[in-house]
Amino acid sequence: MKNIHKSFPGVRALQAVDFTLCEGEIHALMGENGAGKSTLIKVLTGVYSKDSGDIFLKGHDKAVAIHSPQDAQNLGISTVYQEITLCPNLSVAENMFIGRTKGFGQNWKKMNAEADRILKSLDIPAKATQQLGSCSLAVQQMIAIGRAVDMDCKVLILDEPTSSLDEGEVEKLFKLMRDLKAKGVGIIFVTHFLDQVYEVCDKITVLRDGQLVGEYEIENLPRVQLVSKMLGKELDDMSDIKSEQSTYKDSDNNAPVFEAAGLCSDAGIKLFDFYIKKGEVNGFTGLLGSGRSECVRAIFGADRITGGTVKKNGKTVKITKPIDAMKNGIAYLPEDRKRDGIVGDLSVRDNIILALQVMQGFFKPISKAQAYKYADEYIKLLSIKTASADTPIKSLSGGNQQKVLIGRWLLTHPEYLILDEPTRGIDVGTKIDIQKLVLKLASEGMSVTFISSETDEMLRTCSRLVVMRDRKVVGELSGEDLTQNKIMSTIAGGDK
Amino acid sequence: MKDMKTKFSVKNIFRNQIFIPIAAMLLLLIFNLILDPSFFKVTLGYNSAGNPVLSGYLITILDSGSELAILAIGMTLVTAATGGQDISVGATAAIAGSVILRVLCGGNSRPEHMQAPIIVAFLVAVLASMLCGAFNGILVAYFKIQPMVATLILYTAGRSIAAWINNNELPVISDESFSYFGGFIPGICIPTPFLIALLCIIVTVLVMKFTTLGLYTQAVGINEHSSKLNGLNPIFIKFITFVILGVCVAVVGLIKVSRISTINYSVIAKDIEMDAILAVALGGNALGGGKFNMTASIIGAYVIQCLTTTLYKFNVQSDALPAYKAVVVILLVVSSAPTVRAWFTKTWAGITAKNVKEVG
Amino acid sequence: ACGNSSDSASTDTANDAATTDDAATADTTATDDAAAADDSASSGDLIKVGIINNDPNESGYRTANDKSMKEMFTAENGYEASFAYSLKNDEQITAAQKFIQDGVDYLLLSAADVSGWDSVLQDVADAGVRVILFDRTIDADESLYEASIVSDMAKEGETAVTWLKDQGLDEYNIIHLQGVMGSAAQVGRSGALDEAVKNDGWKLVTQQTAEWNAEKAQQIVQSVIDSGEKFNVIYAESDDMAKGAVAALDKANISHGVGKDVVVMGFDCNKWALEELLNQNWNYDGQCNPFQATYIDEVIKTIEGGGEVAEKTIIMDEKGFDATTITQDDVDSYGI
Amino acid sequence: MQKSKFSLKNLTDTNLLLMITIVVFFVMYIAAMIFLKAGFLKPQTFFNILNANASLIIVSCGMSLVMITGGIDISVGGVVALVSMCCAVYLDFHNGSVFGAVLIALAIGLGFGIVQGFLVAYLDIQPFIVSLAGMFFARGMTTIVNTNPFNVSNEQFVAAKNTRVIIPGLGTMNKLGKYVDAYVEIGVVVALIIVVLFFCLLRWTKLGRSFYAVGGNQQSALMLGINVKRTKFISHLLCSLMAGIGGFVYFLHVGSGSASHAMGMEMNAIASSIIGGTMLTGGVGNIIGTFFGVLSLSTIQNIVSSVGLDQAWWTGITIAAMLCLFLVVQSVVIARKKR
Ligand SMILES: Nc1ncnc2c1ncn2[C@@H]1O[C@H](COP(=O)(O)OP(=O)(O)OP(=O)(O)O)[C@@H](O)[C@H]1O
Ligand SMILES: Nc1ncnc2c1ncn2[C@@H]1O[C@H](COP(=O)(O)OP(=O)(O)OP(=O)(O)O)[C@@H](O)[C@H]1O
Ligand SMILES: [Mg+2]
Ligand SMILES: [Mg+2]
Repeated sequence: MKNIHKSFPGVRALQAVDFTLCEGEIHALMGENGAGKSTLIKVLTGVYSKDSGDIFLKGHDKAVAIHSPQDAQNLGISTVYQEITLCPNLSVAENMFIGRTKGFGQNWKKMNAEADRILKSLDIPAKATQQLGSCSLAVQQMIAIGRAVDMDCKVLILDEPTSSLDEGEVEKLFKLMRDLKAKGVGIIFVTHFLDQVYEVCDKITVLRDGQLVGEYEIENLPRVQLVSKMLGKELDDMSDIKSEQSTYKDSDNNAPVFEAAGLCSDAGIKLFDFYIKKGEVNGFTGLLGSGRSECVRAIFGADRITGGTVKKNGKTVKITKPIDAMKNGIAYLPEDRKRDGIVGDLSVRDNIILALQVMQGFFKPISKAQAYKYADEYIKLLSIKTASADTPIKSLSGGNQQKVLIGRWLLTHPEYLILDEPTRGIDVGTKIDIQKLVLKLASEGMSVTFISSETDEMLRTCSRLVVMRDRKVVGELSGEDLTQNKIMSTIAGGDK
Repeated sequence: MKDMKTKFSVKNIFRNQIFIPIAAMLLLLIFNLILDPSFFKVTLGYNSAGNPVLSGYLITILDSGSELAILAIGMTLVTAATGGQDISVGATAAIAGSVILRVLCGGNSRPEHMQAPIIVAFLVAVLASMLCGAFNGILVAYFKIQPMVATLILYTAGRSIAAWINNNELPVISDESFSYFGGFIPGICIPTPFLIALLCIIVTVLVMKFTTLGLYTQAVGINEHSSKLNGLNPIFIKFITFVILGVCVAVVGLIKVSRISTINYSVIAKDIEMDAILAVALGGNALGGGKFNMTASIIGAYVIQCLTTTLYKFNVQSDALPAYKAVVVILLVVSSAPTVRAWFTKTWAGITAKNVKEVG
Repeated sequence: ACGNSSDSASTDTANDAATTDDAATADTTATDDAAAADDSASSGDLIKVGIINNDPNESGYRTANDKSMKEMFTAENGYEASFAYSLKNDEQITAAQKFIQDGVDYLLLSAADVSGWDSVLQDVADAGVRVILFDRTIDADESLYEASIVSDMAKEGETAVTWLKDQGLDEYNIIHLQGVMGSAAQVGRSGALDEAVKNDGWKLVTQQTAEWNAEKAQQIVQSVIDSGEKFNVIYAESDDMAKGAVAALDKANISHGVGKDVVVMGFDCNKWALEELLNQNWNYDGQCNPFQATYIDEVIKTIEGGGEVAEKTIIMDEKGFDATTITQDDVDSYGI
Repeated sequence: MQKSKFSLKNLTDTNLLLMITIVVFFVMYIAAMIFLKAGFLKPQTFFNILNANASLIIVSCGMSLVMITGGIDISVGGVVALVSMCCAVYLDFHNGSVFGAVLIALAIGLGFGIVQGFLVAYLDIQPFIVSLAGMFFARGMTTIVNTNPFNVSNEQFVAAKNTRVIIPGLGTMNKLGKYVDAYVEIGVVVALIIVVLFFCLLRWTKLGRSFYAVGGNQQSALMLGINVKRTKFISHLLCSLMAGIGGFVYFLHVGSGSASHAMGMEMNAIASSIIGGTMLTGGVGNIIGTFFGVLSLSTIQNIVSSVGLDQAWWTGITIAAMLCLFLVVQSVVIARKKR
């Protein structure tokens, strides 16, 4: 790709970007949120039309014209996009094959058999005839990958495929990638996990603010440098965080702010007890689908509560709807940003004030001037990258959307903040910012629940971990016990 | 440099949603101006009751477009919150009108005097059509039936219900004061329907300003899940938009029956739902819900009336009129379609760039 | 024996059920017919009539018409009546098919459209059902029905136009408001006027269909007023439309009625319209007699008695009323 | 029965809705046979439902297709009226042939399809507005072509119109003791062929599946490599084409041209599709369901007219009430399944 330009109204997403991918290499595309990685990929696959620039492909002497994903597929480029882009109303098998096979007729038998073969080879727990919408997020992601790999492709593009996968599945994916590499397939890999980059990649291209920073061999670019290249500045050491964390001293005479007893919801979570103290950061950990999200959703009243009580400062409060929880000072950042978080077409400003507005009530609208003030405040505080406060939130990059949502909840000045996977799909710099923010908030007296798939992160921020398995709370770790091994063994059920 | 600036502002105007209906309106007016300037003549005369009244095509547009404008308000809200449209408004207007006559006549189809004050009759009608709205709202919000289908029920039954309310009689009100709502109030030379529409618009503006209805409906329309997690109650908000539309419908019912002091169940407010939806769309609002611009919808309503009046003026056969209307509508929406506009802006940019080059 | 090929092609589950249903139906057909015969005998020899009418809330005329039919075809008078209402021709045709299957003895029909009836009536004849048309004629062979008791819309038009001619106005600038195009009433009433316009050099300021709709009529007349064109006659093919037109006139302070600027003509003789005549606000109202029920009854009685119907087409007796001569008695006896 | 209950959760939305429709239709029809007797026991009643609704079936097939793709087309009623008027004028005033009339019908359908499809698919204009304009245009054009309704007397046409497909063995005795054969019109045959074709199209072809994909999630379908624009275009094209064919079948059934033909047919088509389990939001639907949807809707109407309600308003109210009941049941079942 040469000299690619792309701009959206108000944003120059890509400026003069060059990118080269060789046969049989795994090439990482790195950059902070909103750097333009996804945009570059979408230009390459014809989802967006480029403003200028050319794309060259081996075996074609002229620049190739790619106007639609279909063209890209025909040229042997197969892609897994950042947000899962499958059709929820079709069956798993259809999702794997639609749009990429030749011919007029649809042979269900053959297709299902083929799909079952792929599912089996990738160990995906789904049936070919199942409706896709009934699969979990991770399974859908694996299906998308399965589809992309099965294509007889020369170029494979993976845009943050690992953000909703657990470690075992990531390993599977890596093995797959190495196999393909051996077959001479060029792979573009986008992720925010530095470990993963160093595990599989050969080369790294770094983007910043829509501009090319450079292309590097993996050996020549140590982690610290990569990060500074991405951010354009040196990153403070992560050890900072740890030292800050130690400021929290758990004293037993501290009564819990919030307490739940025998809580359960119709989403299928078993009865559980829970408490959190003032200024404490705790976390839920467990494998994918172990019910971490369901726990916090129950506390927030997001699912229908079927039993149990919640106490605030020792007094029982009735929480059946989110608004009850909000009025009691609870804030909840959901894990599925696109579905549960953002209100796509509304401006950043409206998205920031939404929760506060709802709490204030129907007859007390926040004035426009006030709304701008709030918006500007949080855009600055969280350094949100947006053209203006009036930009629709859906045109922000994923990471920046997440920050807007955090801003939304901070604006309500909650006593208890629940963050469900706040760092998913977020670049290293921001991740650390968020972790720091969490600790800062905690030190100011806010209670925080922090959920993340990355154990490192949890260890860094949390002072107490609740371990879950099969939608049950199976253990609680704190203090000395907070080590990687201990967590793993508790999750695996080794202890009990 | 100066060129750049103008270009930028031109672009901005193009991008503004409200530009579409205003441009359409201007085009229609210019068309009329060229073909026959008498279109703009407004005269002050006296009606048969000796009251001063304004008349002329423009006044006719304001007068007859009022019902549509009032409906457009409610329809915009319903569209925004539910991503669907209410096709029962015509039938519900028949119900409202029937209720008004029923209360006024008290069961006797040709009373000497009105049996109840008009305001009472109107309030009962408001209640009735709010009930109809609530019925639609429950089906849509609670049972999650798609709006167009849910409202198909009242669309089918509405006119029958209207007939049933008055036991199939066609009551006639001979009292002068009842005709004020569809005509002129003594001493005021502006058609009352327009005044009523104005009142509705003012109320809407106030509601928009002093409540968060706008934000809530948009949020619910765009993303129901996240609205819910932000403490909103999507079911209630969808429901309430239908009830609000119900109020608008009752007002329309009043104007309609007042215009002719009687009712005809099968033709009163016939096909008005399609025009109301068209008004919302001509205002550049997405019929799939989400963001809306109320002003644009209201202007859209008057655009439609302007078009109808223009066509009548040129003596187009009234049953062939839809064909011409269709052509104009298609031209309007095509020229405001994003892809077409993008193309226009591009060529426009090309032209100006070329000009700049030539000059420089 | 499963004649419905659609079912066998459709789904597996549906197939079995369909087959058994149809088979069952075929088996029971014979016994059922016998049962049906028993039925009619046991219910005291009521004559089964299926009445297809237009929607009664279409207009005052229709309401009166429907009411009179309901009053006539009751069990006391020896009838068992089923009603079907629609303003749509195809729904009416479907209703007719249904009545055939229900085994009515007589089909009474007031068709929405003049066209499209011949093949259905053929079916009706095949089934041994007799047809009597009321109110509106249709475009079909005379042999297909027993009798037709209708208003002569053309004559109504002629009466009205003759009256208009007799007024001896200096010039005739007419706004012509038509009913739904193609309905018998519209065709008849427009025909007479068109003829006169052609022969007498009258001027049609505008000729539009307002589809029996007062509101539309109001808009059309409003548009003419706004254009400033001169007119002195409003020929509205129904009272409703005349009312709408008058509303527009009132707004613009154009006087109307006896001795005033504009002559207002309507049809149907609604009571309220005749009152307008009495108050000299309108000038003329043509009658359209909705009370065909007694005539129909007579025809049926004749046929049942084995007699021959003397006249196939019975034209309703109808008048036209002039505002200068109308009396309260007229209003009471002819108003509907 | 038990098996279906057991697998309720595994059924796709499409199949579940289809099942409800079929069950409700049979329950309703059998109930009518038991309680109303009268005509419902005669097979011809059923065939009359088919005869009267052949065009609606065809039009609804097209409508379902568009709805599955996530669009809507409310111009179909207008197109049907325009087709019958144009064919009538052509046959009677220009002494045309039936074959020519068929061509006219197809051409009108194609014309509407191409224009509407282009506007919706390639210019991204909302389908509701496009087809609303289409409806206005078709209705207006119909009266421009010819204002007054009239019967077609063209002999060739009348022969075609009176052609009946006799169904042996299901006839009944009439009042006069004469045996009358049960029959369907050729329109019904056309309709059944189209139902089968559409079923195959949607089920067994790539194109058919891409309609579902586009309706399910347009953005995703695009990224899965489906030509979304073309798919949408084809769906609208086919829908209007069906309106054209349906128009001719309608014309064949009534044998006349009139501006008031097929008034409100679009609503009936939409209602039938919905009753048959097609979702207005796209991605879910089934042609067999649509077929039964049409039958259910007209059976409801037939039942209402058979019950012999004495006041005109009951007709509208009862039909609406039954529609309401149906929709609520559907919605409750779907909601329970989701749980
Ligand atoms: N459809 C769009 N409309 C307007 N602006 C957009 C659109 N898509 C992306 N952008 C803008 O382009 C820029 C690059 O976004 P992109 O999604 O490529 O970032 P990214 O590098 O993939 O970030 P992330 O790691 O968060 O996914 C962002 O500033 C974003 O706001
Ligand atoms: N074994 C399973 N089979 C099928 N579905 C499951 C299984 N486990 C969990 N799920 C579903 O997956 C969803 C995941 O639950 P939840 O989001 O609470 O888990 P989590 O621990 O937060 O996982 P994640 O890492 O995906 O956020 C639940 O809605 C549940 O219905
Ligand atoms: Mg990205
Ligand atoms: Mg989770």
